[in-house]
Amino acid sequence: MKTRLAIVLVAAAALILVGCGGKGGGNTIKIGMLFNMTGAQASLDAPSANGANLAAKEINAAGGVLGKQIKLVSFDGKSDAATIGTAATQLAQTEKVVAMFGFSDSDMVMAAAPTAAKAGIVFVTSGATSPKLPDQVPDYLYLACFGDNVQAAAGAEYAINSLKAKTVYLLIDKGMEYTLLLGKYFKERFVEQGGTVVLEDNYQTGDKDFSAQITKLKGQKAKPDMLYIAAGPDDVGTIVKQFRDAGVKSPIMGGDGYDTPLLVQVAGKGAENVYFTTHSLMDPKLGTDAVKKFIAAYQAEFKVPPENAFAGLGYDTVKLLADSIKRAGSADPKAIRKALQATKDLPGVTGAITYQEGSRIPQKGVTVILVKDGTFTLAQEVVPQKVPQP
Amino acid sequence: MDREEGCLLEIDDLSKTFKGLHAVENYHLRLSPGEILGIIGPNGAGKSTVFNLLTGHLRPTRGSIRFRGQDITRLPPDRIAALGIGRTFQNIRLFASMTVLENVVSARQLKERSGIIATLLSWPSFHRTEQRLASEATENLGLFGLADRAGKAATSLPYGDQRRLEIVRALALGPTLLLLDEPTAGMNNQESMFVLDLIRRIRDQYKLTIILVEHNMPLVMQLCERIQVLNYGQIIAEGTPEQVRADPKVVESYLGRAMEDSKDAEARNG
Amino acid sequence: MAMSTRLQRLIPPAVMIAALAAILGATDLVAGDYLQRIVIIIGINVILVASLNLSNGFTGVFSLGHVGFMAIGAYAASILTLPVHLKAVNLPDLPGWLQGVAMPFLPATLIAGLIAMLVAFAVGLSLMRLNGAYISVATLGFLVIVQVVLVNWDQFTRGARTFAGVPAYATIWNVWIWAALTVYVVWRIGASAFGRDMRAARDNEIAALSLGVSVIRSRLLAFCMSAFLTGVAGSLWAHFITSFSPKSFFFTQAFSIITMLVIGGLGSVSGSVIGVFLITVLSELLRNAERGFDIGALHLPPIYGASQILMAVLFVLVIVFKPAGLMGGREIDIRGILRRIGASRRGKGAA
Amino acid sequence: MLKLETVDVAYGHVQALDGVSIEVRDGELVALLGANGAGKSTTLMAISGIVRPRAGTLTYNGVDLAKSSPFDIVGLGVIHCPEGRRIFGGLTVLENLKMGSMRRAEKQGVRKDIDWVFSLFPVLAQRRHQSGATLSGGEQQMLAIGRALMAEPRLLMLDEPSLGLAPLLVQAIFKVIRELHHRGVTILLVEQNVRQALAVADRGYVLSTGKVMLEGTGKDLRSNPEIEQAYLSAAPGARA
Amino acid sequence: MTSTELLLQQLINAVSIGSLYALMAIGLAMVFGILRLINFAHGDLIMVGSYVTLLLMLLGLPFLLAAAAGVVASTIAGLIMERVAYRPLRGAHEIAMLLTSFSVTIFLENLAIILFRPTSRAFPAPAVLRSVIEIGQLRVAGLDLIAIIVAAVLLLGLTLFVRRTNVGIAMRAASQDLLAARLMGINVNKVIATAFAIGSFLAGVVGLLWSARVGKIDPLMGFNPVLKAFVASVIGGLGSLPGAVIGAYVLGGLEILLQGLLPSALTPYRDAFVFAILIALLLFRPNGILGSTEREKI
Repeated sequence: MKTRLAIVLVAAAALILVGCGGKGGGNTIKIGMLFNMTGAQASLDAPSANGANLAAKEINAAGGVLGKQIKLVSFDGKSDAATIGTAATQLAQTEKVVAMFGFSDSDMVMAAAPTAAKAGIVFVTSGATSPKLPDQVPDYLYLACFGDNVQAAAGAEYAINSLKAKTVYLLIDKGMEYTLLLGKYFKERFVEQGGTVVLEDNYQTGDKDFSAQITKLKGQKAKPDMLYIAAGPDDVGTIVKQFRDAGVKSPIMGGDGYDTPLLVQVAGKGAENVYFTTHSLMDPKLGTDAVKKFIAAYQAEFKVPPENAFAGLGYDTVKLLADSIKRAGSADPKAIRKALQATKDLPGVTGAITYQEGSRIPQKGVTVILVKDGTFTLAQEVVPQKVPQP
Repeated sequence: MDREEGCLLEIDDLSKTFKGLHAVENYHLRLSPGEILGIIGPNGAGKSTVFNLLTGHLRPTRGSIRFRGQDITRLPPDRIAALGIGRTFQNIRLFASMTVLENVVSARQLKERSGIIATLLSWPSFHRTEQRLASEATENLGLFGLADRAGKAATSLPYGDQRRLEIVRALALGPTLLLLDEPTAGMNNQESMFVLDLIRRIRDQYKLTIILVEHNMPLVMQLCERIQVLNYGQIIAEGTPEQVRADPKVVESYLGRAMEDSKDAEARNG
Repeated sequence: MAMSTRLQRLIPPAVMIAALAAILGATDLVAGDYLQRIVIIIGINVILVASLNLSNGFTGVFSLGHVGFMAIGAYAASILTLPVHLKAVNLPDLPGWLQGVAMPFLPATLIAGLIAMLVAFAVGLSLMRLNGAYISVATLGFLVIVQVVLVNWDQFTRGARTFAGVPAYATIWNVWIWAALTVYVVWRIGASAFGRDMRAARDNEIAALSLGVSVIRSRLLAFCMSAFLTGVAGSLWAHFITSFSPKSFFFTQAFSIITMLVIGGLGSVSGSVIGVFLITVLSELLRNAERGFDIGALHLPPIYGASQILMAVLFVLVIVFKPAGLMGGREIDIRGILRRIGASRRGKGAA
Repeated sequence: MLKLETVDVAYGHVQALDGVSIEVRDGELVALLGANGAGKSTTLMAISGIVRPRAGTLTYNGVDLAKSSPFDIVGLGVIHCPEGRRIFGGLTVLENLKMGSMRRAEKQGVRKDIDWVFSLFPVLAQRRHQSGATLSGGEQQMLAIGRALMAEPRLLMLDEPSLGLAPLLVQAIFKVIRELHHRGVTILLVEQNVRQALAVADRGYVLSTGKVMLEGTGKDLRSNPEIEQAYLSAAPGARA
Repeated sequence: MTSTELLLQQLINAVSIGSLYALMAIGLAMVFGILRLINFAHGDLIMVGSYVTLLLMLLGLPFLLAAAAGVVASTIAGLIMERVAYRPLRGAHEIAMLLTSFSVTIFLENLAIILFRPTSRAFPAPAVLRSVIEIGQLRVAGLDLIAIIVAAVLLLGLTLFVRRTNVGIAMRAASQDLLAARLMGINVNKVIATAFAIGSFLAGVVGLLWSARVGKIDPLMGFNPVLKAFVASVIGGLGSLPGAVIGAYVLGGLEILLQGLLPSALTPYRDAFVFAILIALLLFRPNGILGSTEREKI
């Protein structure tokens, strides 16, 4: 019994030591980074973390910000809200970071951002695209990416105007806020423009077999002009592959979840005639110079091409924060927030970022990509005419 | 079937079929208060099945069981126990995580316990009840010479003591009818004789009616006023020990040459 | 004499409450948010694990689905406490009579617990008839069903979307009052006729039935009480985290609670507390350590996932070497410890 | 042949065997007697390698059994026919017998032994394709013994072969035991049925609470007053 | 598409997915039968095999060779799992073993995250596996047919193995009475290792079929299949091999049926229905379809 008690006491003491062991940095600026490196969310977040680390490395190699090196202080969120909340508290209180960023999922953002706000520092989410997020954490929560309403509207307008689609089959992943919103906003804008939804079906994140959905679609009398499938990056390839294998040839459209090499790798020829809306054309040959540079640097650093769109978003988020600090002229959180809000036309690999007065969702153009001969090609740059209310 | 007045237990036409196999067939019984009945028969003759039907652990395929005039044929085991039928088991079934005392208390508390509110608030009435339960249980244990083991883990007792504890526990339920399933299995003769004596004592002290399943012939013969012999699920003989012992069917199917053997042995030893 | 035994009975709880209050007071006043968070998490986990013990430990009904009750408690309480203006935005399809409700924390928590209990009663009526691994499977099924319903019942839960804006009502104090209450209740039940029924049914169902113990009823009692407390913990958790979605209440959470329970020792109330404390503190330590650190010139890179791996290995080691958990179903004898302390003090005084 | 010297076995804190020394010589039939919980079954379990002794030596023809696995011990011809029959209910009678001969390579001998077992227990031959679970208690006990015989035992350990059997069947079983003994199989017999056991045994040991209390020839033990008092006197005869 | 074709299509879907569940469930059932262990980590063997196959393919090995190596890797992983994690637990309570298997799962998944990164990787199956056969309006994926055939062959082989060979009979014997099996000189370690090897081998095969079907793999890929296999083996009766197979096809059929028949508003509740049916089944047949109805002997 006594030894047990002793173990507990020693453990507690060690905890306090480690917990309070934050080193005050004279010559570094500490930015808190929160991603889920393990657990169910890891496949979305890990590329973002890579991108962010790459950006920090580049910034530091170029002399840092305000003459200081940037240090990304990072915890694993473990895809668990309680852990994330604790980690955010550590970042704010123990590590005394000047800003925080991370996460690709609004749940996870919401577990961390209020803590940051309470401590008076901004939280920039690199990949959570819910346009409702900023309302939920006033003043301190920023998106580095466009809202889902924007890209869904862009997709719907492109479908009606360029693809001349009048009827659509809608398949939505019911397990993610991202896909739910995407589907909802697309439907809203598509119907608004006179289109019809012939059949709406759904699946759960991680489902591997879509034969029942496919059979149901094929049992439909009226064949839809196109398919809109709201899916996350881990599922898109599989879904497209299985629909194509079953002989569904109509155009398939989706959101930035499709922006992953897995789409072509998994679906192969099936990926032809797939359209999706995303931040920019991430192609080592056809992309902008910034994109080409990013892809090359990423490949060099991590020995793989960027896994999905989130890699670029993580990269841009760090660049965005660094830029704000530079413009603020100090690492004071208040000044950083002010500078961040004033960001205008900051170029990034996922498009230029501008925050309008009073809005914490950036204005970004939407890129529509078409998969052709196994590569992503630019179909159109769209600025939607009307965006559904968040 | 006619109903008899003053009968404690009336069983008519009781049958149980397992996958077409007749485990018990057309079993019947009239039991008067205070009686000690023995059921004997070869293994697999259906003795334990009768017990299990009687205590609700098995549902009969056919037939009826009335206990003190009430139909208990399809009642669940806990309800039957609450009506006053206690039993022990062929293989010992003590509560392994409990002490000897707790094992007995867990049976006693059926009749007397504190409500959930009193328990949660730790009212004085709760502690009074607990103390009374404990002292009554200790008393029960004393009767069987187990009082000094009250605080020990039940399963740490020697085998014979465990068997006795099971009987104490069944008694603590306060039953009218007690079913004992091979109470002396695995005991040597000294221990068996102790149990024999005990069964007589508790019968008198608690005004019990007892049904006994046993393989220990001398014990059954000495203890029981009436014996039923089962074979292949059917009653093949019924009567006083002397009648049963003399029944040629019984000798042939069950006792076999055992009696002769024992005579041989006596002859040899003598 | 009677008076003095009564008093004696009161000493251990009184000492414990005083000690707990002192620790909490110190944490509240002195410690930073980080430590306070850990203390709150430990408190909530104590409720979860101790109440799970009531079902899984006392009755042997090994439920894998208790996180479902936690989810029910979290959602029910949050719907009740969500401020009216947020309800209009976040839950526009809520029935009218709920739209205008924004309850204080305590009644919302109690109602949430009761709802969890009612659900437990409804599913328990049939589930409690099963045994062994099958009951684990069926409760796992229950968890999946809860999960599916939460994801699809948009009107009340916002579906898979984040349920946000829950007021941060949970404090060290209300969490630990509930935790102390839970431990007390579980301990009282364990030492009563109800607890003996439960253990009897666990140890030997057939014998218990033959002694008039209604096995299903006593299991159901444990299951329902346990569900109530788990629902309460869900409410506390929700008002601590303040935003969540159905996936917060799934297997990962289920396994973590069960791990604490088993490491502490099934059937031991003090074991539950010890298990929670050890695992929470240890995983916190490992989580900090896996980020990598420098020892002198040696630089260890971060290895995310290492903490989970170490916890898994530790768990297997405990099961192999201490199969019954650290407490092995026994309890810490507080009265005995107090007596010993008293004796040693007296001894010293005499010397 | 088999020799146990001051063997201690414990389950957790409970000492099951306390300095037990036993010897079984080639061709002997030795009875191990004692009340339930005296350590009889534990002794057999220790010999067949299921439980490990804490102290003492266990040798069989010079081989250290304490260091051998149950698998190896069966290979030595030491076969343990466990209490409660424990036949494989889902396997047919024939498959059960085959399981007894798992460690034997020669098919010829196995086939011969199956015939031999069927001749010992003709009822098994009739039911050879029936599953074990459908047999009656007595038939199951015959199958259990038959299965053990299939392993070509040089030392056969029988644990309570008569337990729970009607008197008629007990006699049948003991007849087989006697027959095996005549064939030269060395037998270590654990029995509750003291009278019957001592009637067939060359020698016997009486265990009590994990210790050997008495030992001697079957005849000596039968006439020993302590045994007489403990097992035989008060209740003559037919304990089944 | 006519309704007959629709029905036929759904039937093929059901049989094909049921076949994969069956191959998984068999592995679970075999181990459970002997050890009373519900091996949740069985799913991670799928992951191990698939990753090994992928890595070898990236190194330039032809698919068949890489696949064979993957299956072997699954088998070895299963054997190691048994030796390191489960053998020290022999005779422990079934709940303790179940929880241990959860730990093994956590261990393997996080190890894979560290070694292979958490992100999904494409699994480039050869064209044969991706072919589609058209019969009238009916389109049958080559993979579906292959899955059905492979499952049929393996199940038949397994049946012969447990019925005819000595090791197979010994396996059944050990699953009925482990102690008696040891006393008869059955090498229990060998039998258990064989059960693990066979189960893991089948898991490796499922891994290939599964990965080829899905087209990509990730460290957590084993979770869903094992959950489904687990449900299947419970439906059939835990520990019963034929039961596991029947349960798997019932489950596959049920899923496809519900997805196809339920009105759109209810399809998201499909899994809830599946589990509700499972619970209902357990109430009427507490030990599954083929599990014995016998209660504990009193």
